Amino acid sequence: MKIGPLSISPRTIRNLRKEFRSSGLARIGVVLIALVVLAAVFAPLIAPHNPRTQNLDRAQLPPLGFTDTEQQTQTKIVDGSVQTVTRNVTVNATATYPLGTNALGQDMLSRVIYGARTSLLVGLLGTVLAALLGVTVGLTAGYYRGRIDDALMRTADVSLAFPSLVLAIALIGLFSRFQADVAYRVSDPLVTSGLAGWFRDMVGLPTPMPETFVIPTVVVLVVGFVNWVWFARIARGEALSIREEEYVKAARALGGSDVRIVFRHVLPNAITPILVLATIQVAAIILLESSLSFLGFSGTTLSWGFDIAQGRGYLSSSWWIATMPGIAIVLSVIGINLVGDWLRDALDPGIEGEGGM
Amino acid sequence: MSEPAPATARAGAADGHGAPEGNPDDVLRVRNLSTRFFTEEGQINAVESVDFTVRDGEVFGIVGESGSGKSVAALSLIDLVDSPGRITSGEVWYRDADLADEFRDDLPEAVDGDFVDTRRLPEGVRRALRGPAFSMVFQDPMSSLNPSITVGEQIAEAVEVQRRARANPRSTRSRTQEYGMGRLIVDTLLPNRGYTSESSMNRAIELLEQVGIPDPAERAHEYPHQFSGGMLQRAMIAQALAGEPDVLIADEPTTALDVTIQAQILNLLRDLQEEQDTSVVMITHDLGVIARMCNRVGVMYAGQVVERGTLADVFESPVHPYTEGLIGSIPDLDDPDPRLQPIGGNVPSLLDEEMGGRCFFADRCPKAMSDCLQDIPEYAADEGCDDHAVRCVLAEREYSEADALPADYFDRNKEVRGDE
Amino acid sequence: MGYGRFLLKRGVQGVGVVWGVVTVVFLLRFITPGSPIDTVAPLDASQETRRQIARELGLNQPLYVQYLDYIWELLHGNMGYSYISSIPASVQVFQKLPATLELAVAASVVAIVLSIPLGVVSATRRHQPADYAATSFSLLGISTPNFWLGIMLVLMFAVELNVFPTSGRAYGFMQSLAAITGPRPFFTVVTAWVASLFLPAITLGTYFTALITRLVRSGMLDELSSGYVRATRAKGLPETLVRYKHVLRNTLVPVVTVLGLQLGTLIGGAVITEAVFAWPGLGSEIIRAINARDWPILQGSLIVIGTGFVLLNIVVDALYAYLDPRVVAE
Amino acid sequence: MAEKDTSRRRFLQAAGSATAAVALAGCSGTGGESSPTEEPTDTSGDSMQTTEPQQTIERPEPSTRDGYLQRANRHCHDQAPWVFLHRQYSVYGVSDDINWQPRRDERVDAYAIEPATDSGDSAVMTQSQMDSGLDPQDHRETPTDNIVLQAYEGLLERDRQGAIIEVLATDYRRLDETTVQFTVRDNVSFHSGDSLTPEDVAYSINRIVKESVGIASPQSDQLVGVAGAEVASSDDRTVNVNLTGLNPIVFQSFATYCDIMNKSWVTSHDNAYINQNMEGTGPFKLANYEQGVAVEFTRNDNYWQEAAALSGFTINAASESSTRVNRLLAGESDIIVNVPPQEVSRVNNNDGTSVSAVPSTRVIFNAMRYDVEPFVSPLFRQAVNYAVDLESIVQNVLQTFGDPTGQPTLEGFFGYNPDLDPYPRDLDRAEQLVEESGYAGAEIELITPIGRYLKDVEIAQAVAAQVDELPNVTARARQVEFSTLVSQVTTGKIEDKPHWYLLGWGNATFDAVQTIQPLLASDGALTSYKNDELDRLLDEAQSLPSESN
Repeated sequence: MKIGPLSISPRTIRNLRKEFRSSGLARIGVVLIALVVLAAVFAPLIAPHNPRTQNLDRAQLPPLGFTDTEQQTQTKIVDGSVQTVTRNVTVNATATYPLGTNALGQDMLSRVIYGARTSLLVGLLGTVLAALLGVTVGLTAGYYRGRIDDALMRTADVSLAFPSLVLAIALIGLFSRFQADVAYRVSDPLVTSGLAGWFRDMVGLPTPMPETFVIPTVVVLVVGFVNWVWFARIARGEALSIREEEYVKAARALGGSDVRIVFRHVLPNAITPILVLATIQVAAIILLESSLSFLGFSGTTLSWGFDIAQGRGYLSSSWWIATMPGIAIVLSVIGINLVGDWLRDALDPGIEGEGGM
Repeated sequence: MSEPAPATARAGAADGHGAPEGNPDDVLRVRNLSTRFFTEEGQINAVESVDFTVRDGEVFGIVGESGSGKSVAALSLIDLVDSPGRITSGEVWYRDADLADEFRDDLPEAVDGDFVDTRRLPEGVRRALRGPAFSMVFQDPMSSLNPSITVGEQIAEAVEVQRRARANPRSTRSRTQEYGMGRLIVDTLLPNRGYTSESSMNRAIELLEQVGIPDPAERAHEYPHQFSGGMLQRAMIAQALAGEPDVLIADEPTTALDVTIQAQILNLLRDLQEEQDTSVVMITHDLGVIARMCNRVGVMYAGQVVERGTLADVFESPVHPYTEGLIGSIPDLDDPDPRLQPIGGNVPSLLDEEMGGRCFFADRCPKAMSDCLQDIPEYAADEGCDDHAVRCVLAEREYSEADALPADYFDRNKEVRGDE
Repeated sequence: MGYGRFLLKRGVQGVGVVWGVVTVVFLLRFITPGSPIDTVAPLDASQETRRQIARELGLNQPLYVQYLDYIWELLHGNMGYSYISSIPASVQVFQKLPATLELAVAASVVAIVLSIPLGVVSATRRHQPADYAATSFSLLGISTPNFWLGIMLVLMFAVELNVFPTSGRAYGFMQSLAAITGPRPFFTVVTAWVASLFLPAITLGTYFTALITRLVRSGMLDELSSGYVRATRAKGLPETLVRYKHVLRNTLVPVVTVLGLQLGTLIGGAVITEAVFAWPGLGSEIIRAINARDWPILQGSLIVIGTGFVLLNIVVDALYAYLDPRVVAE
Repeated sequence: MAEKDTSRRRFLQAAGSATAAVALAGCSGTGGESSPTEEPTDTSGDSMQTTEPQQTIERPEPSTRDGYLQRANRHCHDQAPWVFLHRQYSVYGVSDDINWQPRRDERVDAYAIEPATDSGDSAVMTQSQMDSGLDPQDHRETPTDNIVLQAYEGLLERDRQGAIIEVLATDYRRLDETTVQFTVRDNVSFHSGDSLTPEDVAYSINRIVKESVGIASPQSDQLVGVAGAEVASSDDRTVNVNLTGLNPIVFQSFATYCDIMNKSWVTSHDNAYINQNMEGTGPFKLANYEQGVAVEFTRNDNYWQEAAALSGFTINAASESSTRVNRLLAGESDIIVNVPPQEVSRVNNNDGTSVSAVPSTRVIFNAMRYDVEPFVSPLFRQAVNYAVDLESIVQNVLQTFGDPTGQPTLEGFFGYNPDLDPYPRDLDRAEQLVEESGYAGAEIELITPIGRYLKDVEIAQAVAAQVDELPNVTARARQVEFSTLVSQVTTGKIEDKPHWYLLGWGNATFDAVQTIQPLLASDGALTSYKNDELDRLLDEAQSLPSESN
């Protein structure tokens, strides 16, 4: 198989297949990831409602299979003291809102589906950014060794000394003060092209979907920036060993330029552990993003972490608001971790536990 | 007591009562031992109905190509087969009068005279035999010593465990002295070694000296990575001898070493064996080692001992075509016939489903006949001497061209069976 | 190279990293938008007042002078004064440190106490129910965001069952110690302390329990298949010794390394756990300082965390070298 | 006359800008003014009037300050520089173990708490944040107020009804236009045992108003117009306070601000110490201080009045409302602040806890900048008001913990116009007004802070969703950190402000001017609006005597 300049040997493919066949867990992982990816990509087609549309009359509906006894409280102030009349109203779940609604009457299922977009986008873009940065630094350090290596790796040490979550909230918190735009709004091609509308009309979900989607750019930049170290470490280790290989020596002896050697010989051979690390990093960054949105350092409201933070205030009355997005996070991260385990077992790149939340 | 049974047709007779007949000097009688691995690909018959005996103070060699099951057979002796492998049947009779007395009443079927069948003993007891009864030297000394513990400490452990065992011979617990995770944490945090004692360390140093390591007192405090391969193998031997075993199993002890070192190690083993009168089971693929070291020898092929007997029996009058082939593949300096006769074909698959009821060597055998397409029992090779046994119909009859299988018999059958 | 020299070398490297941390923290203020004057000065402050404040904060000096001043003051233990409370940053930060340390240590204890047995059981009973249970738990553990776990634990154990406090920190370790002699009943104090620590420690510890369980399991499986295990058994060593003294000990070597790398995750996890449980530690302090632009506190906290990270890593390296003597040789 | 007007104007302007941050941040300082001055007159049948374009109706020029301020409010209602939302409530959760009534000014005075059961005579309060240091003169927000007021006292204070009462002063009077005199109470001692002297009082006032004394206090503008203080006579225990000009509300200011500190204690310690210790005259003294965690007080048994009923009082904080509620329900806390509506029934249904609420002095609104499209059009601004279903927001989001408003000034304030009703929801009318304004198809974005005001995000999202229902307007809400929003609205330049933003404004003076002047006058510190007519009405109002002050 040929992916750009990177080739994957048939043996690798065979290992992957063999591990996949023998491991039911890998299959579960692939299914989970597929679900998340489908939800993220086709959100405007499959979300039953517009995730931003509010309906205060339908707020805090329980998910299917549950009934909620809501205490409707009428409050009046008499002489500064509150008099309340409470009556119990049974609220039934409806199939219109399978996962219930939040305090604003927004559909939780649609929000969970759209939240997959944010998580996946930040996870993927952040990982790509971290990988670009880290692999460049790591290959440079490992290939040139000596002072360049020392300098870059000490920088990595300093960077490691700041926990990624702490560094991320510091950077987002400090930079977003004056530049309120921590997010970049792009139009959703599925909606603007009319595809979503056509599809929804066809299946009988005529709700118009949001035409734009928010990419929390600052969050992407920051999570990419705080996670480069892991890639740098792996890439450096690989470069250090690969540069000693005969074919690299030969290429150098033939006068190949460093850039060319790195791209033609070192990078392709270092790609396996980098890919495995990248898989794990996507999970780590999804967790990091949800933590950031939970703490209020995020650029979008369509995020699992944000919904958990919102639902936290309603735990006692409407447990599902904080629970559903949490389950979504757990399932998608489990999916990625299972696939990561599968790749690691099949490719055996010898990394364990690199990269944190 | 058992009736005098002919060596012939012994393979199928698993009556399980009493030790097999043999020489009174025997220290170990292995009978019908089978070890299988239960893997995802299927059942692998690594050791298949193996019989042999080891006598006091002799070196018994097991020779075979890699993959013939000889290492697994060795591990089976000392009960160290790891999951997914399991010893599925067979008896390992070991001569120990004290042990026999102890179990004579409780486990009568496990005792026969001075012999006990270790397979029938409780697991704790069986494990306790490791060290004082059996011990083992492994192929690669580098990976067979724990890299993070000093060499002396590791040998001292082996000494210590026997010291404790002697203090309370039949309690396995006494050897651990509640050495659990709590003790590990203490040992890890504090720089004292909780298990070994000073005297066992001194003994370890003695042992190191005995195996010819210079400055043993200092080297005892070094780590395996600070030793050379040869030195490390000497240390391994010292460790194996720490329990003063009756039977020392040496599994390819020189394979991983430089040629120059190999001879030294073999000499060392030879000297120690003579000095201590230990029995040695020498496992190797190297016929030269066999010829140099062994009194008696067993040839393994596809999990079976296909021929066994004294060195002279096997080397000078081999019966089994495989043995002949093996010996034929050694260049003989005395007889400068340049034409060696390598054995054609490959070591067979040991997958159960792919092993038919036939002589496993038949597909490579130049003398394969239609008789070979059935289970082959062990036959006595020479009349009146049940020491030389062979699993080949040629022990009973002559090769006949008429019965010979066609050359492409097995290839055709493969195609029919649709195997890869 | 001896053990001592090895540690010395690591120590020197550590000092270099701390210097880097200080420099980054110092520069952070200059690369982020806004001036500290905005935080300190009243909204309607005159230009004169602002200049006055700039002088007091030393902001009118050239950058390198400010930098050298900052390092000089740091070396004397002075991190400046909080813009909000006027309390010395060093005092305020170190007051918050014990709570965070307590949380981190408790979580580590939870993690180590639970994970190593789990990992050992999982590895030694491979493909048995205990292994499946431990593997599933660890997969779930590394995949669950700890803030969500914390919320769910509060919902279950504090709100519904009311067996643990919902949030906050009662007494703390030092006060619990002091209660031995102090006026408050010792048992009550310690119970309250442990109860308040329980849910946060579980919340923070779960990820690490799961992570270490996985590491121990896979490490132990690797080790169990290595040659020395067979040799160790062959020489008659009982299984307990084989399993713990030899295998587990060697398994811990890579575990310790990974944990060293994961210390940052532990501290990051502490920050968010503190936010969930209103735990008055360094994490809450950092979030407050960021929102309030309280630079001395933010800088002080980051330096303390960075230095702590470096120190702990030296400890980890020392432990690593102790567990695996080959390291020193390299 | 004109000159005098200008100076009054300038004075108010300064006061307005100075209180800006405080009022925004949810920290109104003043105590409750005397109970609402007037009942709203009957407005039945007048509601149609408010929906008519007002410019066409001729109204006679008012003659009183009240009349001008009411006219100013009418102007605001008609021109709709805001989306008028609601008046916020202060909602507390209170344990049955104590007896306590909430006050309008968001202050919780432990001296007013009595144990109600025999389950001990100490109490715990959980607020949303801890203090920013214990120096009573070096802060300006409610959480710190609530902590320092337990130990420190001022010369004057207000009772629960808002009337001025003497505390550390036994007498106060005006000597001339620029001088007032306080007589300092005798036999009062600080927690250390030092006696309170007039020297302490003069020093405390100077420490606030003079940068050269002690610290540059952020409270200097709370005593704006005060130039300094000096001891008039040690024997008579009198202190003279010098004013920069006529200051009609000087005693009101002293009734709210200026805690008295011990001069010798202050001068002999550094700032860090003063911020971690307390030396006041109040009913409680500091027992233990853990910065950012908790403050513990014990009863001051040498208090100059009857000692407090509580023997101890602890204040801690949890920024999450659910955490505060959990603490109350678990019995870990006796008073919690800011109970969100969705938790009210949980608190009320729990045995031993109940909710206690008072309307606060805070108004919540969405400012629309008059200088940017489409908000430049009054018609468009009115349309937005008509599009919002205030009733539904109060019912569903706030669960009745709010009163709808239709003017900047709250009911009960001086200058409130009782004839103005909130805008009703009228989508057709709104759509038509948008068309008339010429801004059909406009896209607008409402900026809201997160978690600063009760349900702020939810309210903003509801407003945006309701406006979005107009077929010819697209609206959405975006949230930012409160500090981000504050930094934008407090630059003093209208260009820095977002076009449309949600804000809350606390006005503890109970006077319309302190809301309209800073937020809507063309030279207001936080203004988003500019209109000559409104400026004129305010000028006229400020040139006339006020019946209430």
